Amino acid sequence: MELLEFARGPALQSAMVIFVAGVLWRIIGILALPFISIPSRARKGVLPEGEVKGWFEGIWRRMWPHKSFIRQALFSTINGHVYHIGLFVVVFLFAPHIAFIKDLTGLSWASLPSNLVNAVGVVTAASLIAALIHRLTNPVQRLISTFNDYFSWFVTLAPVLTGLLAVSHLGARYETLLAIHLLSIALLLIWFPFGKLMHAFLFVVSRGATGARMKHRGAQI
Amino acid sequence: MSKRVVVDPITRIEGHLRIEADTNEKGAITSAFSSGTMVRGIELILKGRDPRDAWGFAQRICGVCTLVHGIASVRAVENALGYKIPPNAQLIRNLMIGAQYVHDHVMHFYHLHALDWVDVVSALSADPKATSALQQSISGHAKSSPGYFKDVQTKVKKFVEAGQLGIFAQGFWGHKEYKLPPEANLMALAHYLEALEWQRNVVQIHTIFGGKNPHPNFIVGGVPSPISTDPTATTGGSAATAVNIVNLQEVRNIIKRMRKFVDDVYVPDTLAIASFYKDWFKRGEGLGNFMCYGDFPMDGTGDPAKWMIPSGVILNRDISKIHPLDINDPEQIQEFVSHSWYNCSKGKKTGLHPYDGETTFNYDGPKPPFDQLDVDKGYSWLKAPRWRGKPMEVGPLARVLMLYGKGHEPTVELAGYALKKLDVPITALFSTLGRTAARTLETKIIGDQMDGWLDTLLANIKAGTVQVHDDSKWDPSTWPSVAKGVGFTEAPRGALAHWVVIKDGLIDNYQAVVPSTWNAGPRDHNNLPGAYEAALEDHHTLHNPKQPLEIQRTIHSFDPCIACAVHVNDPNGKELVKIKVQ
Amino acid sequence: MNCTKEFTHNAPFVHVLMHEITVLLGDLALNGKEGAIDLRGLPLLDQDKKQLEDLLGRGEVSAIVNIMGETQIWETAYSGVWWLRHKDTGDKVISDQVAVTIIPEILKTHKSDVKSSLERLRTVFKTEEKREDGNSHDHEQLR
Amino acid sequence: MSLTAKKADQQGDLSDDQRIINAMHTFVNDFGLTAATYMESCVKCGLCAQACQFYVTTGNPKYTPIGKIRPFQQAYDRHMGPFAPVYRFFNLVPAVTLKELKYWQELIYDSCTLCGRCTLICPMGIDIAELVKEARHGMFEAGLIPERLALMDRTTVAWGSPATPAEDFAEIIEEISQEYDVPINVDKEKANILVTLAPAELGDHTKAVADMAKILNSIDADWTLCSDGFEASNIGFINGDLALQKKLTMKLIETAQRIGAKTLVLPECGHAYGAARWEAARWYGGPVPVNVVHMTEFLDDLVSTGKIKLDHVDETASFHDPCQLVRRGGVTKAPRQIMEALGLDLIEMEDSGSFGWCCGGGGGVVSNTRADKLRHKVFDLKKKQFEETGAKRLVTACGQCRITLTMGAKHINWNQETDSLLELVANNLVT
Amino acid sequence: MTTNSSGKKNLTTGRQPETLSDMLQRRGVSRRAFLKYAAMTASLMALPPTMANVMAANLARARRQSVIWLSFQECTGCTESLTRSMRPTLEDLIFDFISLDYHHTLQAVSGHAAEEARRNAMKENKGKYIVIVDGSVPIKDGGIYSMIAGMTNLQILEETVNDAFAVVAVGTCAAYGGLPHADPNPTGAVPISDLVKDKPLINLPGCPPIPEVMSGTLSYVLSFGKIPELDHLARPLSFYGETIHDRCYRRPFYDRGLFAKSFDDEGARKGWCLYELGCKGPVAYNSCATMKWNGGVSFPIQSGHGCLGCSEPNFWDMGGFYKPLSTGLGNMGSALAGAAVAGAALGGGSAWLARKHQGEYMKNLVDHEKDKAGQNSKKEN
Repeated sequence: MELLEFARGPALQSAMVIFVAGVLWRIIGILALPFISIPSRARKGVLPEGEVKGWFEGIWRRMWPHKSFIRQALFSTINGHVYHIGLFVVVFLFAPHIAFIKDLTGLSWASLPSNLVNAVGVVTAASLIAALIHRLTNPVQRLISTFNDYFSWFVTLAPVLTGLLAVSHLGARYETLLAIHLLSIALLLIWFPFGKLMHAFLFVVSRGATGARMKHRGAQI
Repeated sequence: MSKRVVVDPITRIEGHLRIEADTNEKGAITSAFSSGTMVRGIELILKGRDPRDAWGFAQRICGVCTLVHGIASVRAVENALGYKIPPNAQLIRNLMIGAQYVHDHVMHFYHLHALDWVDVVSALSADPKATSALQQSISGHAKSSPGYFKDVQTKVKKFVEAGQLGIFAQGFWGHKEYKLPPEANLMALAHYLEALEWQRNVVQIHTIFGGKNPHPNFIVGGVPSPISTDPTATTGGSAATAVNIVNLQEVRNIIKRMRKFVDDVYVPDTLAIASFYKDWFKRGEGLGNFMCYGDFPMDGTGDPAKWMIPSGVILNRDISKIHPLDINDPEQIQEFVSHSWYNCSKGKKTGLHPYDGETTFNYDGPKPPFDQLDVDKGYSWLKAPRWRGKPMEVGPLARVLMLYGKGHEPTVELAGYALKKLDVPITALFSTLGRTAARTLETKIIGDQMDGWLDTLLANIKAGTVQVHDDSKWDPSTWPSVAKGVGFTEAPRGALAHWVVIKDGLIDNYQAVVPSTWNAGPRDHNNLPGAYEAALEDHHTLHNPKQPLEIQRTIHSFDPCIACAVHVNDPNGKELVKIKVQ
Repeated sequence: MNCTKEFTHNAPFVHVLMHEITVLLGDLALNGKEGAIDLRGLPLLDQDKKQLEDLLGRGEVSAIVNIMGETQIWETAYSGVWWLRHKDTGDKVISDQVAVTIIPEILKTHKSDVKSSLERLRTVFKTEEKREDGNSHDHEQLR
Repeated sequence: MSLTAKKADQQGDLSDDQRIINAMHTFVNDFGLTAATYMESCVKCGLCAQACQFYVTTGNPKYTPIGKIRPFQQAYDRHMGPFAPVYRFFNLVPAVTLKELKYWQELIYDSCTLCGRCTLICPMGIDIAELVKEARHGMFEAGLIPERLALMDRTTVAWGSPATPAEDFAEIIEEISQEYDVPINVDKEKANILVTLAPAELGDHTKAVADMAKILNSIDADWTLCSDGFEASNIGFINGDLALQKKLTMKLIETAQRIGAKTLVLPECGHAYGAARWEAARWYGGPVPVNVVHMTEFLDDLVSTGKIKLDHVDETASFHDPCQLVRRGGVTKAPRQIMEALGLDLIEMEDSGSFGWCCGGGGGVVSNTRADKLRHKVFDLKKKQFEETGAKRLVTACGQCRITLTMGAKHINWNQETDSLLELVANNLVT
Repeated sequence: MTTNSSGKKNLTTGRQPETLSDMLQRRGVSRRAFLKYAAMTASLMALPPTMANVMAANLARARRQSVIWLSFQECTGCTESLTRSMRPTLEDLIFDFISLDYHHTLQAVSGHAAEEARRNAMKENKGKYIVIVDGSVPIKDGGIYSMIAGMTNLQILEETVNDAFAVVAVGTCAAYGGLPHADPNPTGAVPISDLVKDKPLINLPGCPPIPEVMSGTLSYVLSFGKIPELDHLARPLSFYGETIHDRCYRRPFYDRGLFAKSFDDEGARKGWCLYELGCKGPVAYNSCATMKWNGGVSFPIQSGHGCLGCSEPNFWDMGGFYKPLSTGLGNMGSALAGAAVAGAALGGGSAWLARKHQGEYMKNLVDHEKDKAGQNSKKEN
């Protein structure tokens, strides 16, 4: 139980503190850089709000590859969607997680049946493992991957796996598993601001900025 | 030549109590000192916690009273937050408190107090037939055959003959002060065992509403026992919660059984036993000052007119005049530490109201192991609470006197019947045995109310009102940044109140002034004794200082609950003073 | 018995239990080895238990033992398979067992009990002889 | 990764340190909010490789687009990112070395046409092409670009054009005018339309100049060429020479302003469009005061407003989409509308429009002769896609593309001409 | 039976105590009763049903076990709980199976005589008696926070445990320190396991423990003369082997994602899972869900309040009764606000630095361009 207390207490608290501070540090560190804009005349018909629209179109459009790329991007896209949606379901639609968020923020919403979430968790874990295998076997990904990529993968998979073990009581006593699960989340939170997981926030800007730029030119987003 | 008699541990009580008494050459007690010897610091532990959790901690002040501190705690928080709890919750709480009264008093009488009056060894020589006759003469209790008493006698006999006396070992059996005939002893012994069986059933009321006993669950804002609305509840389906039609019927049955035992066994036994000890109606009076906070509200604690037990103070035995009481008035209720193992920054002679209370450990007693306390210094972990500077007795006697004084009909009637049956005047109540008798009377008075509460609850449910908890103020963000409240109740042992100060959603200060602190507290700055001490100083002569049965009787008549009585508070959050052990 | 049809609707747990009982009964038939299943230790719902009880049915023998509350014993429709239901003094079921045996242990009279009842019988016999008024509730003592 | 690179070119006699300093200074200066976010949000999915012809045709993962900017990324992390002070202090991200910059020269110049196909596939929306272009700024300042490009750069600095000195301009135009028998306006004091040219149009594609004049004359437009502002191609834009880019751009704008032109027509050139249509505002400091249009847009306008009429060609054709014009410029419909007006039966290639493959010569690659081998490989892809359409004509709207495609065909003895849309229009003009 | 308490020769000395079998037979208790009792206890302790016969035979041969019950920093809830035991009952225990030789709340005598009873039992059952402890032991400041008969709890414990056969710590206070041990532990309360190292120790935590867990464990020790199989916290596995959550009848609702959101909503009335209301069932190892309380009437979760986790160490400090298990401990509002401010400041700072560098680089670049222009012009010359 002491491990669980450590996990629920100091570990999670310091992780949250690091997470919040780190995320803000990184986001503000980026957003406070000068905004370099080239004030060219927009393509005719693209109103000022068109660029804003482009921003959102960019965010939305890149959820799925363009037709020309589907064949090459199929695995990455489907697998990516599987674990992203899986993570979303597991993180945000599992009752204990909602309770955690409610405790932290006061916000709550309906949950999914635990059994369903568990099943999604298994699929998510499998999908993440597939992603790793792909990363290791695909020459391109292997070449461009760094510690950041592998470690981010690890800290993402770890809470899923430990969470699955915890709910199914496999391997150790529940409180130990829960503690390990919480510690793995703490690790995730600590790593989050410093690794590539920040794309969870930054995609809004990167997709949006390109969307706006392309919209401005009347080009394909 | 004065001789110090030390009784430690006082057994058959809750907690750790030590009595030291100075006796003269005739064995008469000249002065007595009551010392609580255990402290846990629960109020320190409560500081900085969620006030909604407080009941759980406070409740563990005592496992015998088990729910009273939980009740006082949730009421204190509700008072601070301006709660008005749903009527059903009030009724369920009443039922639980009522069950606690009946359970606690009966157990006290048979398991904690009876062996002061009942000689187990004498019971072995009783005639079962005569015992049966005795039983049949005092009530219509079913278990009254000679065969039944013969069985009990055999059981105890074999037990004794087997050579291991267990809880009866070293008893003062045969002491001159045991005056019951063998048959009465045997009857009481049989009831000792019956009461054990019976009480298991009574506590099931707590189990149904609170999930378990000891330490049933409570909740700020009502009770945590939603009333099942699922039709499958009656078949025990998985959707059933504990409070359903089947279990409410069981509550009804339990009330019936418990009242029957009180009527057929407890009340007749008390009167029968008391009739052999009438000299104990003349000693052990003590202070003559009595105090009640009041309880059993029908709609929250707001309207005193609706409390079944009134609040007030009786001074110098004058039950014709009941003084009004305001427990929030700093002039009225104060705690003193002159003879306690605490320090006070305003000087050890200053008394403080619980809201302003300030206490730090300051043990100046002898280093253990020791034989005797130094009663000129501190000698107890209890403090000495006073009402307008006067020591007070609280408990069943105070309540019965208050009800009697206010002309509460069932009380006047029942008390009249008992006094007449015993052929003693009303003043006989101011005594050791009077205290015990008052407890019996009160058990019946409260037990008789319970059917009515259940009826109302069932009527509410039938009318579609099933709410038992108000969660409108559950979220701490709805609370004011600072809130103060007091929650009080009449615990079986007497007036109990918890004070709470909530700051930014957390407990800033928590205080409990409990019945046994009033009764068992040490002397104050004016050297005025507490209720135990005063009672022991009233006409007690020890026949055998090594067998201080007389002390046991009077102390037990108060039904001590020492774990409750000892608490420590430190509202300023100061470092605890390092204690120097001599 | 046409249990097979019912099995298809039953909770898998009951099915497993029936299989277990079959194995135990086989052991008893072949090796004379006794066995028992404590149903309390299994996560059975009340319905499951009822279902098992119905499936096993009632046989020719049943008995009630009155000690520390009632104990109901019956042989199921399958000889050698007994159901033991212990209740406490409050008439609550506190244990359900399926015993696979020739005769449940609790029904047998123990030698030492025979001895002591013999002694008591002799005492009573003597008491009867001694008794003068013939008006007594001494039979109570014999409980 | 081992940095065994081909020999890299270098310019000037800067010290090694100074090269690095120059590169870093320039890199750092390019990072605003948007570029920084791009740097931060890559998830290393590797999909960009799938969109890049250099990877697709070679299978060599080093051509993965996002990997081409590693020194740029490193400069960002070490100097500009939110954790830069920490990275610097603990040296968690080492400083970029000259060796690395040299290694990356090939990746940034030889194997990237700035076509922006990777930008379109990136699930994070990272504009990789833009980042490569920005990375070239630092490489240029460090004097670390392919020598062929550097040569052109120097020429342009000296002449104002990579191929034609301004003083020869009027003479050359005169020759063209005579050769094709078309009156060509040069150096009119005032004109409504300022027409500009690409280098090839004063060399291999002189017919384009005549065709353009023919069309403009047919609608009686008030137009002119200017000998001090004719060069629309912008080698600075490609090489990363910001100073040159600015100079060339400002020259066009100043010329247009001087003659009071309302419209500046760009030739059939892709990067000219990128430089003058989109990036000019950066140097001018706001929306440029003339309407900058690509020749294709200009023609489309004439066709759609009925100002010119065209004969029908009635042949099958496929269109090669110039990246800077279509994918990066948004001019997708215009060439197709013109082809329709020409009565061409357009058969699209498998990847067309914004998703079309680059000719392989954009971004200066066609001029960078040392990249020829790679470029030819890439050309196969285009050839295959075109052949699959079964179309007779291969049409495009960019002189550079046309050169690349023609050279590619020649290299493998493939008998396929590449037509200019402008020439097709001019040839079929109903007068 | 002697009436003289000072006389050392009471009935316990000089005779061999008879076996339970002899004693019960003389009382007319049949062997069937033994068997039934054994069957129930075996069932309670999840022993194989066939063990009932062995247990019955062992019990018959046993003698009444001497038990010394020490009460320290406690609330008497554990004793109260023991009196609620339904099978075996307290009466069964104290009359038939054990000899409760010292127990403050139940024993007849007070004072010196009480202490004498304890010392006698220790002498007569040297090495054989069981010590049951409820309550924690305060060790701060010389132990003056809890004293009995002028001795500290520690002194009494040491004296009593020395010749014991085994020690049973009942209740969470004795097992883990419990309420007195809760933060900030003002009296330095420690669990028995911190003080008793060289004796077999059984922890029976719970606040209080389930009565049948106490009586059942005693029966086991009595039947088999050894302590039952324990988990890593010295709890009998048969009672503490599984979490309440695993055996909770509300578990199916958890699995289906049906949760009560407040204590009196529709879900609460339908008996849905209380996880979100702070139930600690998933980390509480105890038998509440299967054995239930007070004769199987109900248990906390059935009645509608979440489990407090009272059989677990430090359950008082597990973050609040109403905080779901998945939440963090403690209020992090201010810490997170601080973190946000710090993060924003760091982010702003790094961006400011970056901009500053950019400015400097720009200046350098301009200078450099000038140099370059110089060089170029030189070259041209």
